[in-house]
Parts: sequence; structure tokens; C-alpha cells
Amino acid sequence: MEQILANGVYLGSQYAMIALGLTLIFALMNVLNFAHGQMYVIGGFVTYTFYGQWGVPFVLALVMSCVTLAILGALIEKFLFAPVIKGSAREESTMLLAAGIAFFLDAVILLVFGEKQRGVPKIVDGVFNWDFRIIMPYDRILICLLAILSIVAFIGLMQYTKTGRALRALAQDRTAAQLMGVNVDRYSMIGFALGAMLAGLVGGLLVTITGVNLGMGGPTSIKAFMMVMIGGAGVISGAIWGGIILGFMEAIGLALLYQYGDITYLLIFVSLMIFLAIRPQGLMGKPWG
Amino acid sequence: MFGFSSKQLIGVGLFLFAIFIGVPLVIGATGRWDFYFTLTSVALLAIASAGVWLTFYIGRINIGQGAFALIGAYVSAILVVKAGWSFWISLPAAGLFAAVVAVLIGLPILRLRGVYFAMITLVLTQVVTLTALALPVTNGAKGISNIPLPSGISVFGIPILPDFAAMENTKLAFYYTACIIMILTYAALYRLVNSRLGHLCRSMQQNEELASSIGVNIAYIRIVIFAISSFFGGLGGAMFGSIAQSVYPSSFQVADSVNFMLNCFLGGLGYVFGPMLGTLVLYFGWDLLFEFGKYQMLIYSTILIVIIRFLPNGLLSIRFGKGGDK
Amino acid sequence: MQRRSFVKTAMAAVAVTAIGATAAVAENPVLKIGFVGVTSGPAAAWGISNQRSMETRAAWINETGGYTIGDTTYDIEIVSFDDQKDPKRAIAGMEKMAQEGIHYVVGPNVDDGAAAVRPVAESNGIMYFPYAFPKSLYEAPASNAVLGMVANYQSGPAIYKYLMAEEGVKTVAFVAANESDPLSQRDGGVEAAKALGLEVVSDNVTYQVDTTDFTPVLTPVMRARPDLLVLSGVSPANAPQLIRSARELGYEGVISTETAQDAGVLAEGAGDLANGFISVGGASTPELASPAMNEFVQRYTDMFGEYNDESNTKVYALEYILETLKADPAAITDVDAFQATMDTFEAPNPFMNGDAKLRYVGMTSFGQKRQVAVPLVVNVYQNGTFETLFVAEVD
Amino acid sequence: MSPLLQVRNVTKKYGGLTANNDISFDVAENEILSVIGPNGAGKSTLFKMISSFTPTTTGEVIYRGERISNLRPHIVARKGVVRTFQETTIFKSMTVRESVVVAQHLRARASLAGYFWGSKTAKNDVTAFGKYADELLEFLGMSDISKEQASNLPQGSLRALGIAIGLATDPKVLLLDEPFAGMNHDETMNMVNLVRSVRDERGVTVMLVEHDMPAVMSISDRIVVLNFGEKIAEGTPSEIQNNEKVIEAYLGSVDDEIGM
Repeated sequence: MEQILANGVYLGSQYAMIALGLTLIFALMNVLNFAHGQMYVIGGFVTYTFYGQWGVPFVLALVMSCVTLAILGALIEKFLFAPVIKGSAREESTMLLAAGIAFFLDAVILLVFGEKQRGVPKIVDGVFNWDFRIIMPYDRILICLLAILSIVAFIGLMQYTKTGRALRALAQDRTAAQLMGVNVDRYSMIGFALGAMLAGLVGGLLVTITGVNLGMGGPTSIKAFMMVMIGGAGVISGAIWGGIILGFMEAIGLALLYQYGDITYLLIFVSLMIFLAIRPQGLMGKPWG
Repeated sequence: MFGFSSKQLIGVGLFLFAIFIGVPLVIGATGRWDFYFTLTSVALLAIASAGVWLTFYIGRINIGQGAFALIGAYVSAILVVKAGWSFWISLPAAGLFAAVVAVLIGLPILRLRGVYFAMITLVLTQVVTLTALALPVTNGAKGISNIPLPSGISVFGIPILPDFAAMENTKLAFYYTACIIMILTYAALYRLVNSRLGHLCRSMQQNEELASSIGVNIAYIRIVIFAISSFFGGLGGAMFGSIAQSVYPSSFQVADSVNFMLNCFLGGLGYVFGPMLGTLVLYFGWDLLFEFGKYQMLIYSTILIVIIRFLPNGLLSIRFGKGGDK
Repeated sequence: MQRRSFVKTAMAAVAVTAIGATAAVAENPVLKIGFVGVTSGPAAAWGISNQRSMETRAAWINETGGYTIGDTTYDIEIVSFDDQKDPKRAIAGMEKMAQEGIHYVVGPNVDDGAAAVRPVAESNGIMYFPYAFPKSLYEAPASNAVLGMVANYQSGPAIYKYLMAEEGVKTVAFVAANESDPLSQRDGGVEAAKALGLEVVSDNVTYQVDTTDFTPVLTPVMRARPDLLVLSGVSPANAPQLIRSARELGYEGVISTETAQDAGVLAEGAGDLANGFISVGGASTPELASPAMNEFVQRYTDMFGEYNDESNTKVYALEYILETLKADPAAITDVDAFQATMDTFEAPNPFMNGDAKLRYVGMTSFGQKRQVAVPLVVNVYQNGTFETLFVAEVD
Repeated sequence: MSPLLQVRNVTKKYGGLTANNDISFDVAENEILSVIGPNGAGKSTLFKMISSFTPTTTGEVIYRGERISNLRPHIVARKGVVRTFQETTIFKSMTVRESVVVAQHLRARASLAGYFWGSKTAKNDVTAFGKYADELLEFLGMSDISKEQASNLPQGSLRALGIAIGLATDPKVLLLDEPFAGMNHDETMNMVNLVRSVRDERGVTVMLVEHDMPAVMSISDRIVVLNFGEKIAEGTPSEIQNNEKVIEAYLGSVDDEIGM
């Protein structure tokens, strides 16, 4: 039981971080960013290159991941999403753009970083073992703490800084924010960069544990969509809850349903569908997004 | 004739001529026999994409067509292999089965809109793939292989449809079959969009509350449209299973669902023939870029991004600035 | 590092094209061999190691003057098609091969693709060498597929037998990804293990391929305390994480798989925890690798910046095709002649020390010779490299 | 003669919040009845319950002796009780005429399949729809903008379009949602005349929700006043004008607004 809880907390914290960036971008621009997973993978590869290959200290490598992705995100928003959103009759058209960017980043990742699974040396050795009730390697505990810390920092940023307030105003009502004097274009770009940066950060954190390969992008995006839906699209607290719930669902589902073998995931997905059908706005979301 | 202008009739005539006579002539002249399969695929994927486009028409983003294509492929395969049906009867049966499933699933989920509907259909694709892996009737992970080719049908001794297994080369036969089904699909789609049902769909796309206030049973129409959409998906999937002579849980997966949706976006959501063009460009484009080897994906995605950047309303928006619902 | 290797790769590619161009001037006719497999997306590693093996070998042959079949010396050209792991694309790829006049194709990499291309291959007279295990691909009436490696239902029993004898293994647990190929391989493995009298203590735990944390997946398996943990059909991306999780959960038994792995990936992903991990490989361990194999590895590394141990098993398919054509030049355009030659074909294995032979096998498993006789080399990972545990033959 | 529409003891609760509490009143045939009240008085909720866009918690709405609450909106519309919306709720990318043609859904005699195959009834319908749309637009003085796309219309025309869409369904009772909101004096007077002619010339009973007092006073036969979800008064305009509770409620609400 303790083990399931520990697994849930660990999975939940990393999932929540992945979902945060996605939901931020969705809240600001109503864009379902299919390329989120690829951004996460790039973050992982940047940290891998700096820390694993060139021996740069881990924290610096993480910073490099964040910077790379923030710049990438800002450029993508400014030169692709912003003009497409302005020019399209139905805003869902951005989904095609997002998918195109996902393909593009996949191709770039393959050409630059190669097709192999990559991993970095452990940042801390050893396994925490509480009488076989909770077994958790120290590096996981550290990453989990770092993830929680980042989430707290992000919430702090959104709550207490000028940028955060502007972003929240923008997410709530674009027109109203504009009337209040928020520079909508600029903050859309900052928000997108921030969302991409979060993806890069979590990619860099997780490369120390799960490693990274170019195939992780698509599935990660889809998983992140699910978390966002569970919590409620475009709601920050929803993304965090969604991540934690999916983390626990997997931890508990696998622990309880493993004897059903092949259908464990089927059951998880079906229950997700039922949940969404009954409560489409998720836990915290506004109905009809 | 049928309320078409003469210009439209000429267009349709040219189109039919191109695909039934032009393409075989060009392929015969250039010797690019491999294009038959590519174009057959385009036709079949365009059928499934037509369904997705139709759900867009009632304002729903459908990322679940892969699920219905897979259902169609399995139903046809099971009926042919295990029950010994003729493929030609299993084909509509596959479509109908997909439609029935769509009704059952649509009842609870069609209330959702926007990204919520998109997400739940995406999850649906996963669910169907996993179900195919788990069920005994689908043969689980091993899939169904060695499906016989479509057999002939004759009524009172007069052959109506030829026996594919007896043919020297089935490429042309599959190409014509796929094209005929595609044309029927798009003809039906065109009729539907320009008939009262289409107008009601459009009213729902723009405002469901207002539509219901004028007495439109929106729940019913949503179900009908979703069922028709899935019927197309089932048809396309079943035909594919027959060409590949095998069906696996991975024959249609999330990537396919996403691609069906992208086909619609690329062609243009406002144009009935958008998904057809979108499918052609997306699928055939990949094939044409084959020469670029490992840079294929890079070039492909770059072109895609450039298209959507400069034609955000789809390829067809380039010619018909507005009023292109024809 | 990676960027540098990318540049290197790009330069190598240019160089290859240049060589190809000069070779064309040298007036050797070109013999095209196809590859249809996945070289982009999540499973790119499988196809890319295939494709690069073939390109390395082809460049090598061309550089040394070409390959003589009958009276003609050919330059070898590899035509690759990325099927994106989509069976629909795989069919298109096979059509493309037919279009190019190619009769010998390596791939596809997965079960569904291999099954889907069968009608095209058979109607166009193409022999293809899939890396997929379903028996129906190779049993009559199927005629044109040749299994390009050792199947899990062949290597599994050999490994289990060895471990029962040497390590006293009595109980076994299986874990597989929730996809067609791994699940089929798991079912085959379970059957084989039972036939050998092993007690299967857990065989229904599966994981999604996108799993990032395997601790909850493995926890129930560990509770069964198996002597042997088999990772059925595990992809190189998942293997190190599974090993790491199992060891961190305190598992002390043996871990094995029947697929090829890469030592570098294991070292990076699991470090010392991967020590003792058993997998199937080719002939690249120092004891077995012939000078030709070493040269191959060297050329591969020069060309693409980094070797992939999965290629140890994937170097063979092209060699088999060429050697068989050499044995019967008529087969270049005539697949029937190729099939007839397969029954009697035998040639020395250039990549392995000793007197190993290239020949076609598969009578036991498929009732006809539709498998290449790759030496069944079982490796164990130790501190960053593979060591050969034992070598067996498949019949 | 029994009233055309009866609201009987209707209550709506959202969680612990009571939006409408035990409201009852009747609407007679061919009358113009207004429901007024300060912001948050529960007018919109009441309106939604009458048109079945939201279910009642308790109580019911009776139309010609039949319950029409707690059904689905399109069924209520089919019975002849049709609501309009405020101006943002339109068919944005349709022209005015297209909107009015589509809105004649309830007048269709052919089945959907009939339209698909192009049956004779369907063809007749299509002709009839066009004719009726032109007639209706003429009646509403909108002939000149019939080809305009709805999203390009100014606010005043949007209101008229909303009424046109409602009228196209051949309603017996038309429920208008704040038809005068945001209009200046002249526009309001035009709208008042329009609503009157709808009643006088087409025999449609009109019920409207509004908080523009002067307009309501001039147009209504009778008025129902809500405050904090309760009905506080009912009567003719002159009765309402002199009702103390009403005056208090409105003054109170002005205080509230200042207080904000």
C-alpha cells in the first residue's frame, strides 16, 4: 500500500509538470499543442548532451534545456501560431499546425540526436528501502522533490508576479485582458515560451531516470492531453490534479488489476472515457471549454 | 440535370474521366505501376476522411475515425474468414456495424464539444486497439492474416462482380473498386450537405442552442451524422483489410485517427471535396518525397507547416475565397 | 558530440553519393536491393540499424570493386522505404520496390507489416526477409518470406535450457509490452517454458510502450519471486528501464530477452545494474567476430558515427541474398530459381570465426526452408560490453 | 377561457442557491406579457425553464393543458413555444435569408431522406421555404439585407434577425430575451413597434424578459416583476408603476450598483 502511494506521488508529480505546460498554452491560445511531447523530448536530449556527453553540471544542463525550449517556444508562437490563429476561419485549424510542428520536431530530433535510446549517469546512487514497504531509489525521490518544487515555483510565478497576473488575465478573457491594457501578443508569446520551457524542464529532469528517445514525443503528448482532460482543460490546478490522478490511476490500476493482464490498460482507458462522458469539464474545468 | 450547373457537370465529368481513364493511361505510359496502390490508398483513406469531415460539419473534432476503420476491417475479416461470407456482403456489413457502434458510443459522448469531444474520441481509438488485442474473436495480438481475396458474385449465372483471386493482377481491380466507392461516398456527402440535413448540420455547427430553439432535434441529428461518419470509416477500413489480406490491432491506430483529421484540415473544412484533396496531398506527398531518403520527414513536415501558415483555411481556400460549399 | 556525428553522417552520406556516382562511371551495372521498414518515429531504431547495416555493407562492396555474380560484377544499391511502422505504408513500400524492379527486399520490421506486404510480394515476385516471427508468414502456402533472424520460439528454449542447467532456474515470469509483436513473443515464450518443465509464475503483466516508470509494472511480478524474468520482445528503449526498475526493487534473479540489444544503450540507461542481462546477438563478441565482422563494425562506425549492436544480427540478410544469387545467377530476376537454390545453398559465414555456414533452415519450425541460419549467439552484458554465453544452431 | 401558458409554482435551485422560488403566473392568448426585474432577479432562469433549456427543480409549465417544462427544447419548439436569444446567438456564417430558410425546419413536410433523394414534397418544401423567407423578411423590413452575412450585421439588425428566425418556425408563443438591451430611444421605439406588429398581424403571443422599464411599460399588456427569485408583483403597467414593492426593489438595486 505504501509503495502504491509512493509510486503515485512520484508519477503524479512528473505527470503534473508535463500537463502544466500543455494546459497553460491551451488556456492562453486555445491551442491543443500536439508538439508538446516533442518539446519534452528535446528538453531531455539537451540535458543529455550537456550533462551526459559534455559533463556540464546537471543543474546547468537543466537550465540549458529550459532556455532552448523557451526560445523555441517563443519562435514557434511568434512566427507560426500567432499568424495562423489570426488568419483562420476556425480556430481548430491550429491543430494541423501543431501536428505539422510535431512531425517537424520528430524529424529534427532523429537527424540531430539519432534514433537510439539515451540515458545519463545517475545523479545520486542508492535506493531508499523502508523495510520493503517503500522501495524508492534516491534519484527518484530527488527528481520528485524537484518536480514538486518547480510546480510550486510556477504557481508562485502565476500568482505573485506581474507576468503571472497578466497571463492569468489573458487566460480568463482575451478581450477583457486587452481592454485592461495587457499586451496580448507579447504575453501570448511569453506564455507559449513558458509552456514550452516547462516541457523542456521536465524532459531534462526525467532523462536522469527514464532516459530519452525520439519515440517518446507522441505518446507523451497524448498522455498529457488525458491529464489535462481529467483535470479540466485550461485550468492550472486542473492540470496538477489531472497529473496526480492519472499517476495514481496507473499506480493503483497496475497494482490491483495486474492479474487481468492485457486488459489493465483497456480498463483504465474505458474508465477514463466514462469519466469524461459523465463529467466533460473534468474536475475543475469550465463546461464546454 | 440534378440541379447542377453545366460548369459543375463538366468538372465532374473531367474528374471521372481523369480517375477512370486518365490515371490508368498515365500509369500505362510512364510504367509507374506502384502508383495504383498509392492512389487506391488515397481513395480509401479519403472515404474515411469524408466521415471525419462530416463530424466537423456538425462542429465536432473527431479523432476517432481510426477506431471505426479498425472495427470495419475486423468485422469484414471475421465475416469472411470465420463465417465464410462473401467480401462484397461483408463490406456494407462492416460499415453498418461501425455505424451501430457509433450510435451506442455517440449517445453518451456526442454531448461533448470542442477539445473534450476530440479527446474522448482519441481515447476511443486507444480503447478499440486494446480491445482488439484482448478479444478472442479478433485473434488478439496475432491478428487475422491470410484473408482470401474478394470472390466473384453472379446473379442467375451472370457475373456482376469478378473473382479477384482469379485475376492476374488485382491492382487495377482494387483501384477501380476503391474509386467507385469513393465517388459514391462523395456524391452522397455532396447531396447530404446540400440537402436539408446538411443545412441543419450547418446550423448546429454554428450554434446548437439556436438550432434546438427552432425545433431541430440536435441529439438525433448528431447521432445520425456520427453514424454516417463511422459508416464511411468502416467501409474504408474493411477495404484496406481486404487489400492487405490481413488485419492487426495496429492496422489503424491513433496516428491514423490524427491523420484523418489532418486530411480534413489540410483540404479545408468548408469544402466537401477538401478531405479528398487533403488525403491526396498528405498521403501521395509522402510517397513522392520518397527520393529524399532520410530527409523525407523533414521536408514533408516543412511543406505541411508552410501550407498551413499561408493557407490556414485549407488548400481549397486558395481558389474559392468564399461560398465554396459546392 | 551528437551534432558532430550528425555532420559526420551528412558528410558520409555525401561521400557515399559521390562514390556511387564514380562507381557508375566505372561502368559496373547496378544491382538494387530493397529495404522496407521503419526509420522514423518511435520504432526508428529497428529499421535504421537494418538500413545502415545494408548501406555499410553495400558501400564496402562497391569500394572494393563490386560484387561478382555469374559473369557480371555489380555495384550494390540499397533502396530504402520508410513505412512508419504502418502496414498500409509497408504495402506502398513493397509496390515501390516492385516498381524499381527489385526482387529482394529486407524487412518489414514488425508482424503486421510483414503480413500486409505478403500479397504484393507474392504477386510481384519479391523475396522478402522480415524481422517478424509469426509462423504463418513462412509456412506453406506462403512462399516468399524468409525469416531474417532467429525467432524467439527458437532462441527462448535454448536460453531457458541453458539457464536451467547452469543456474538452476526453476520458475520464470514474463513481461511484455501491450502490442502485437511482444505479446505474440510472450505467448510463444510461455509455451516453450512450459514444455521445458519450467514453472511460469507470472505471464499476464503488460505495459504500455510509452511507460515512463516501470516500478508499478514490475512490483506484482517481483512478488512472485521468479528465478528468471523474461522481457518478451522488449524494445531497446524499454530494456534498460525495465532492468533498472527490477534491480532497484531488489530482484536478484536472471533477466533475459530474445531480442537483440545495444550495449551502449544498456550502459547509459542501466549502468552496472544491467550486468548479467542475457540477450540474443550476432557475432560481434571478440571470441566470435571474424576480421570481416570487425571491419564491418569499423566501417559502420566511420559512416554513421556510432555502431549499434542490434546490427550484429542484421548484417546477415543482405549477405544471404547476395551469396544465394552468386550460387545461382539466374535468380537475379527469377525468384523461383532463388527458392529452388535455397534448399541446397551453403556458403561459409564470413562474419564469424570457425567453420560456421550460411544456409537456409526452418524445416522444424515451418516445414520449409524459410529462415536464414544466423548463429544463435546468446550474450551476457558485463560492464559495458557483451560476452558470449554460448552459441547454438537453429534447424 | 383557460390561459394559453401557465407557470405553476416553478422553483429552480442551483446547489444551495435558489434562482427562482415558487413562481406562478398565466399568459393569455394574444397578449404581450413582460417579466422584469433587476439584475440577478432570476428572469433568464425562468425563461430557460419555460423553453425547457433547463429543467425545473419543482413546479411545471403548462401550455394548452400540456406540460412543456422538463422536456427537450426542440420538442417545446415543435409545440409552438419558441424563444429567441440575445444578439450573439446567431448562425454567424449564414446570410440572413439562409438563416430564415433553415429556421423553417418545423414547416418541413418531407423527411430528411426525402430531401436527400430530392422527392417531390421536398422540392415543394424548398420553394415554399424561399417564398416564406422573402415574405417574412419583407414583413420585418429586412429585405434589403437578406443577402448579408449574419456576422457582418449591426446590433439592431441582429435583434431583428433573431426575431425573424423565431418567427420562421410559426410559433404560437414567442419568448423574447431582452429585445431592447443596449438600444437607444429610436431603436427601442422601432423594436416596440415591431413586436406589436408581430402580435397584431401574425397573432403570436409574446412574452419578453427585459429590464428597460420605459419600453416595457409602453409595450406590455401585463407585467410580472421578479426580485431575488421571487415574484413580487403582477399587473398592468400602471398597477406596476405604483407598486411600492417594485419601486423599492428597483431603488435597492440602484443602491447596489452604486455600492459596487
